[in-house]
Amino acid sequence: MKVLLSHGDGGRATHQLIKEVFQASFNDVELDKELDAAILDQQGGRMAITTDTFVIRPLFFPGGDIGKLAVTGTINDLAVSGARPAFITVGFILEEGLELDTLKQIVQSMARTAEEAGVRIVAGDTKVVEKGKCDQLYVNTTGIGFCNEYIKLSYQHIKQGDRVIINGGIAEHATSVLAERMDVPLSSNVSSDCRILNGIIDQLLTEFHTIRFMRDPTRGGIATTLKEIAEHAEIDIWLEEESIPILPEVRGTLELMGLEPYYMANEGKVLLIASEEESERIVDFLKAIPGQENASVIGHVSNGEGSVFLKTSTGGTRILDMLSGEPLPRIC
Amino acid sequence: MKVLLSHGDGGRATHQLIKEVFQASFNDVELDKELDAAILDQQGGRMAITTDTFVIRPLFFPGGDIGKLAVTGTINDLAVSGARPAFITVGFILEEGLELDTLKQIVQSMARTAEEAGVRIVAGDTKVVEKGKCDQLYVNTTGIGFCNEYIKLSYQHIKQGDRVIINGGIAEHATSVLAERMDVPLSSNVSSDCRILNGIIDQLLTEFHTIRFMRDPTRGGIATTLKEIAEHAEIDIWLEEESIPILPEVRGTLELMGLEPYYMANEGKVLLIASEEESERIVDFLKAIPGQENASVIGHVSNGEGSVFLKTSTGGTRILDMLSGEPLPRIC
Amino acid sequence: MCLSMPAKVIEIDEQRRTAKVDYLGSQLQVGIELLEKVETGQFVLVHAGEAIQLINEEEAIQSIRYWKELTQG
Amino acid sequence: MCLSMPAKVIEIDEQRRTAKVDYLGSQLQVGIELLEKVETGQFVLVHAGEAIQLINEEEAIQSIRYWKELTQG
Amino acid sequence: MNVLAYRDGTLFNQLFRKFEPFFIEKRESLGRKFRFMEVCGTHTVSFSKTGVRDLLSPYIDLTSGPGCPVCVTDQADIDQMIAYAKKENVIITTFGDMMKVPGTRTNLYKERAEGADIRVVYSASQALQIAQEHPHKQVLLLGVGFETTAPSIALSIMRAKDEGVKNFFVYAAHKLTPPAVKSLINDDNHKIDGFILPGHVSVIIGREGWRLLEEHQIPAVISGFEPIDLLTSTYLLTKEMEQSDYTIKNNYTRNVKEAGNEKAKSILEEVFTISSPKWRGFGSLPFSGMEINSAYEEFDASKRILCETPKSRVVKGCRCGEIVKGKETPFDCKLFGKACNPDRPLGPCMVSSEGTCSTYFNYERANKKVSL
Amino acid sequence: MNVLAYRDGTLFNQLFRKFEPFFIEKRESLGRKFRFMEVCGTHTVSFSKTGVRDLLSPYIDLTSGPGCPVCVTDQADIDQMIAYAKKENVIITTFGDMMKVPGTRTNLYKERAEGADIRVVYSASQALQIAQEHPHKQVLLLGVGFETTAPSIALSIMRAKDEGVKNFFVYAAHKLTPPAVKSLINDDNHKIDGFILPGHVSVIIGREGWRLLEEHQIPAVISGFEPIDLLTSTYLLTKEMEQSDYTIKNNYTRNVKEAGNEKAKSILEEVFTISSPKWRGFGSLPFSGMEINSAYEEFDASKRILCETPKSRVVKGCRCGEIVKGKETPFDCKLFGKACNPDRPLGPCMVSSEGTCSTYFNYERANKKVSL
Ligand code: SF4
Ligand code: SF4
Ligand SMILES: [Mg+2]
Ligand SMILES: [Mg+2]
Ligand SMILES: [Mg+2]
Ligand SMILES: [Mg+2]
Ligand SMILES: [Mg+2]
Ligand SMILES: [Mg+2]
Ligand SMILES: [Mg+2]
Ligand SMILES: [Mg+2]
Ligand SMILES: [Mg+2]
Ligand SMILES: [Mg+2]
Repeated sequence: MKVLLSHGDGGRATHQLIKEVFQASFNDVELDKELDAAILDQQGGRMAITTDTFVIRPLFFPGGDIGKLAVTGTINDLAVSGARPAFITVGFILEEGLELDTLKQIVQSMARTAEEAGVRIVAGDTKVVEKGKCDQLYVNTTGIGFCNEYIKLSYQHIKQGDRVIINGGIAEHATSVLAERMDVPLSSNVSSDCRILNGIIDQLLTEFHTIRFMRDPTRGGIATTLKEIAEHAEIDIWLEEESIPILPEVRGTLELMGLEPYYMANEGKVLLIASEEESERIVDFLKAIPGQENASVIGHVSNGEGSVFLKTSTGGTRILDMLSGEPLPRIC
Repeated sequence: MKVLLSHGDGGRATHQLIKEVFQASFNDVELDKELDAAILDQQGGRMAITTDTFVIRPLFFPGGDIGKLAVTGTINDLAVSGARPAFITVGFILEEGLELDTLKQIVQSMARTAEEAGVRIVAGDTKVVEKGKCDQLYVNTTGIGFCNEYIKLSYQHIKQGDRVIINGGIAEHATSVLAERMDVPLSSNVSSDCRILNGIIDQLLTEFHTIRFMRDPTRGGIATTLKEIAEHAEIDIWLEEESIPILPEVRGTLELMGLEPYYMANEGKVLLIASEEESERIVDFLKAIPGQENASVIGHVSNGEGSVFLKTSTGGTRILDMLSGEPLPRIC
Repeated sequence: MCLSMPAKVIEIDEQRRTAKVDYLGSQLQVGIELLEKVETGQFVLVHAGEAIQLINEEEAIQSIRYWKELTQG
Repeated sequence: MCLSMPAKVIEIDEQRRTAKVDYLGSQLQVGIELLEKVETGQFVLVHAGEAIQLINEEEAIQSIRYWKELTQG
Repeated sequence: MNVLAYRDGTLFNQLFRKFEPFFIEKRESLGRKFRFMEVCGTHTVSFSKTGVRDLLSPYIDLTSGPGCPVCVTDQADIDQMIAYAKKENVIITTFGDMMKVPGTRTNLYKERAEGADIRVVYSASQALQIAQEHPHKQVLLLGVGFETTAPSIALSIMRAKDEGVKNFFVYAAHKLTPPAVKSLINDDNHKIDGFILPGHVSVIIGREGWRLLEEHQIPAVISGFEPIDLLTSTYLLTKEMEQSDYTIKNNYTRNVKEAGNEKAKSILEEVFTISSPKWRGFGSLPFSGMEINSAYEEFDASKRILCETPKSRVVKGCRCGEIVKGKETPFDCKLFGKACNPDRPLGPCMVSSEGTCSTYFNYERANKKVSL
Repeated sequence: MNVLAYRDGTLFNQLFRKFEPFFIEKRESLGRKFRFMEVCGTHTVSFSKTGVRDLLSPYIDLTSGPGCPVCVTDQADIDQMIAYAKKENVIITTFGDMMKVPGTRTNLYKERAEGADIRVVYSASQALQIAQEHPHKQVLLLGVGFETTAPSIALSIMRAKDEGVKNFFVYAAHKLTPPAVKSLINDDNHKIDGFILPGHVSVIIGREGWRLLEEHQIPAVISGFEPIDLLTSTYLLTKEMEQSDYTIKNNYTRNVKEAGNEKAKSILEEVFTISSPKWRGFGSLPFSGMEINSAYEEFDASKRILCETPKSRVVKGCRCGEIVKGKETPFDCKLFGKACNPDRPLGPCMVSSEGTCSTYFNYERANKKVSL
């Protein structure tokens, strides 16, 4: 069965869709009430709010799907902000003609991811647009979390000598979707790194006390994220090319298309800035967690004016900047 | 200047767009920080969360635009839930080629509406999709509000004899966008009723104490919303056709297209269910507010099983149901 | 089977054989090719974007008057 | 001006004159019409979706050996 | 002219109080309620939506007739139209009414979701305009409707010829109303005391268009659609039952002339030729339809756009065929409101907003106290 | 074969330690740094990206040459391609490199946002496939590139003819590299001590393709693109400066044969004919380009798709014309990094990822300590 415009008009068909697909999967008492807003009992604390819309193609990719990604992305944004994710809202835009089974799979994937993260999906919305006015399905997730009072992460805490840590190989998400997105007869066994990080980050923040700042290097890759950090914190960042973890097949795929791994999206990575003293222990701690074995110190902070430098394996130095324009396959 | 794909890739162009358009208009310290999540100091209380995505055409209509509508819709969802709206997040999907000026106008309209409502826009996201994969611009707004402890609105409080009240004429929003949406050479001077209701509702909840429940009859119109209420509350609702406020030109436009006003969207209306005793005073109170002069008691509640009946002006009775399928112009 | 509305002609485009008509305050562009002739101010019956008849206003008034009188008789 | 990668041929489709090649673990479908002949297991240089040369493996090994020896000399 | 005069609630109620004793008296003298048929689907909706049907129900059984164009369209025609929609390079233009009519396997609404280019139009001229805007596409207008709608479609065909448009086509499935009414009269099983004749069809064909009915000596009134039209037409029809001169009464003189709209009729003659198509429920009815004639053949989709002829089958259990003849009501259909409802209509009578099943579903459940 | 052998950091460092005294000695004996030109844009990027340029900078000034195909394309050609993109019913297929190249008024990226149907392809055969999938459209491939890229495009044209494809067209703006290098040598203002010749062009034309350079007795080495290739080629070139037999050295023997790829050369000959196009910076260079020949004329966009010729003008202040000739560096351009940056490129050298300005912007600002 396919999605029809009437599934989005707010009438009987919309109700049926909500009941059969969303309520059935998300299984939250607030959704069952079908009210204008979810009402959540006494909440308190410093509150974190984040929102992201997901317009990715393909909807399903090795290691995940848009549903998993949408929940993961928002949970990770809260987690790297030092917050414990609590609630998520979900806003779908569906293209007329989408297979309902596709939608169900995605919704179930969201539900699983949210459950795994211990987060409730408390409100949702669905709109259907005419065929050709959407690329199958877009989804917005907005997340709300609460912060422990004693944890304060900030650009301002970053100091000369601090270390830059990443919890594993870069560019895996972008690489896993590359072939289909660029319509190239390419295949590799690269799986997306799409993964919720709130559990790990919660442990890190409990265990270590000199984590200055965190970011998840999604769109734009580690280059863009570190450049943003360097600019905001008004420091320089120096990376060692050889210590940046990257799978050979990720490197291979990207070289074939003329693309640079530093600018490619990650969906289960966190960049941590921490004190030199704690940095090695943080890496060891991470390495002991399954799936985080490639964690590594990849660089350090120096006083500066917002530049990111990369020391190459031949001993040269080059600059990294923010992504400029969507990465396109190149011949030269 | 037009929106390009690079405005949505998370790189330099995205940053520029965020700075020049969003930060400039929304003007919130949390947005300026460009963090993964907004961090809001100590919040407390029962929390209300709602999300809605807006995919309307045309973007600009008499009485509003998609930006005003998106903020209004979410504020009203919180308000009818008995919550004071506090924070809003904004998630844009832009079509490659959209005029940047169009975007700016819409963003400014959102900012104005939020300011008028006393609500902060604290987080945002922008994606750009290829030309033809969106209809100019879609926007999700997610709202967070807090409820007074003593106000509890619920289906369960609705009782036999309660009155149904509306704060003005119906179907005005749908009618204002009809001609363009249906591509019909039709014109009328109907303005959308698009209007934030949190102020009015706040006054009502302070002033009156027998308001059982509220809903804003958006998509699907008053018929769908009242049918939802009747079903959830397991009561019947009886409406008097002659007391339902409707502008003649709204009626005329809809008759020309063969459409029924009861199923058409409103964007500045609230359906209140209140005790018989307070109902007339509520209406008088509303009528004294500029723009709410057409408020009226339009029906009452009886024990029942979830039906909505309409007593016609000729004395007959008919049923109202949920909207079934998008309203289309008809010849028969 | 044939939803039609009585609307007042407010503007005529002889060139394109269309007219702007008003029904309860909303205006619609309709074809007038099915009418022998029509003038602004007259009422026409509109169906599917075409004026299908010039309304006999005299008859409209007379009829309603007839029924009104009947109630008094 | 001409981004090219050395990749190993792992499968040949003689019909369509294409081959599947492997570069560092990722596979790409490329044309082989510009080559006189090629066998699986050989290395080819890939540019813009075409294999533009059969790589001389012997030379590849020799060259690097030459430079290695030089460092010891 | 005050459009709303014929909706005036006060006058309506005064008239009803005036007529009610007469209705009671006639019912008592006849020993049963009268049974009138409203031929026209718009009448069916109006009687229900205004509540007049409910109000008259103690005295009069109002039966719905074959006056919903979508409902009487033969299943084969529906399937054929859907088949055209599946063709590449074809844009289907249609009045909104057709979108959800169930074909044997699918409907236009679902085909659009599958990618068919289907546009809902409000007028035939809009369809012609779409053709002019897309010269590389074949633009096909689904020509469904009775005498009221056919002239505007004929006009669009003439205009297409005038302007040399080569990519505009009409699938002409237009029907004529009087032959269907005649066929009902000839059916002895029918117990219809009188007909409420369709006002807007009459606008085109005139009072004289119904002359063939006069010989059968059955009371009939041409009616408008406002509450007062409906009430007074019912009253006149009841009076006719008592004493009739067996002429068709015109209770819609403001719009219906003796000869109808002569210009419209001549345009129909210019473009169409009379045919004997199949109707749902009725089968083939002689001289009951309009085909595009040879002078305009180049605009005839069935002649100019090649398309396979799909296999057609009516949904098992659907009573639409009997309902359009007024022999059964939706409440006689086992599927009504259960397997068949406006969200998942099984027959055309449930999908068209003026289909009898749809109307009864939307408006009459309250009165029958049927919980569905 | 181990692809990564030529990237081995340890070997690289051992070699560098080995060569460094020699570089120092030669610089001292010459009394200045040597000035080499890397002809190829991919070399330009590789020297920067790997940091080898930075490492060699105390001894060697590496100048970038005319080896970015997008950069040397004449402004008139760029504008013409964009003009094609604006035509209705045309699908432009292009390698990603062309998307943001600034025309006089707009670029392909912006035209796509305006609604032009422009598809980035990875290979010429993908473009041909798009043509086959859209028989009603004219599919135009932007044929930009040197000897390396041209054969695959020639192949696609031959295949289109074979398979009777009627809607595939190529805008052929291919260039030959040796004539540009020759023109630089003939220029007396040039102080180039040696050339690092493009490895992948040489794959096609062979070592013999550079014979015309030998008579000028300027040291030249054909090089690969990995760090060890770059380092050893520079070393060999330095050695050549000392004592040369004036033959072109081949330091890329794993890929480059004496005669190149003879099959590719014959395919080029089959489809193209030598022409003398205009280059950015150079003006017209004799026998420096390839046009579709008369046997394949039906696939020549410039002959078969009518299109106005737009007015062209180079951005005021842009030094690309001098930069592609190696006469200036990006740091000589007043717009570099200010009005002109990768987000808003004013000249082609800033937009192509292997354009000299883009490369210097992305990789070299760190070393020049330029804050932009
Ligand atoms: S209820 Fe449905 S199935 Fe039954 S007659 Fe009506 S349309 Fe047919
Ligand atoms: S920096 Fe820009 S303007 Fe200057 S030469 Fe390079 S491309 Fe041209
Ligand atoms: Mg609401
Ligand atoms: Mg976010
Ligand atoms: Mg995110
Ligand atoms: Mg909603
Ligand atoms: Mg729409
Ligand atoms: Mg983030
Ligand atoms: Mg909501
Ligand atoms: Mg809402
Ligand atoms: Mg975001
Ligand atoms: Mg995309």
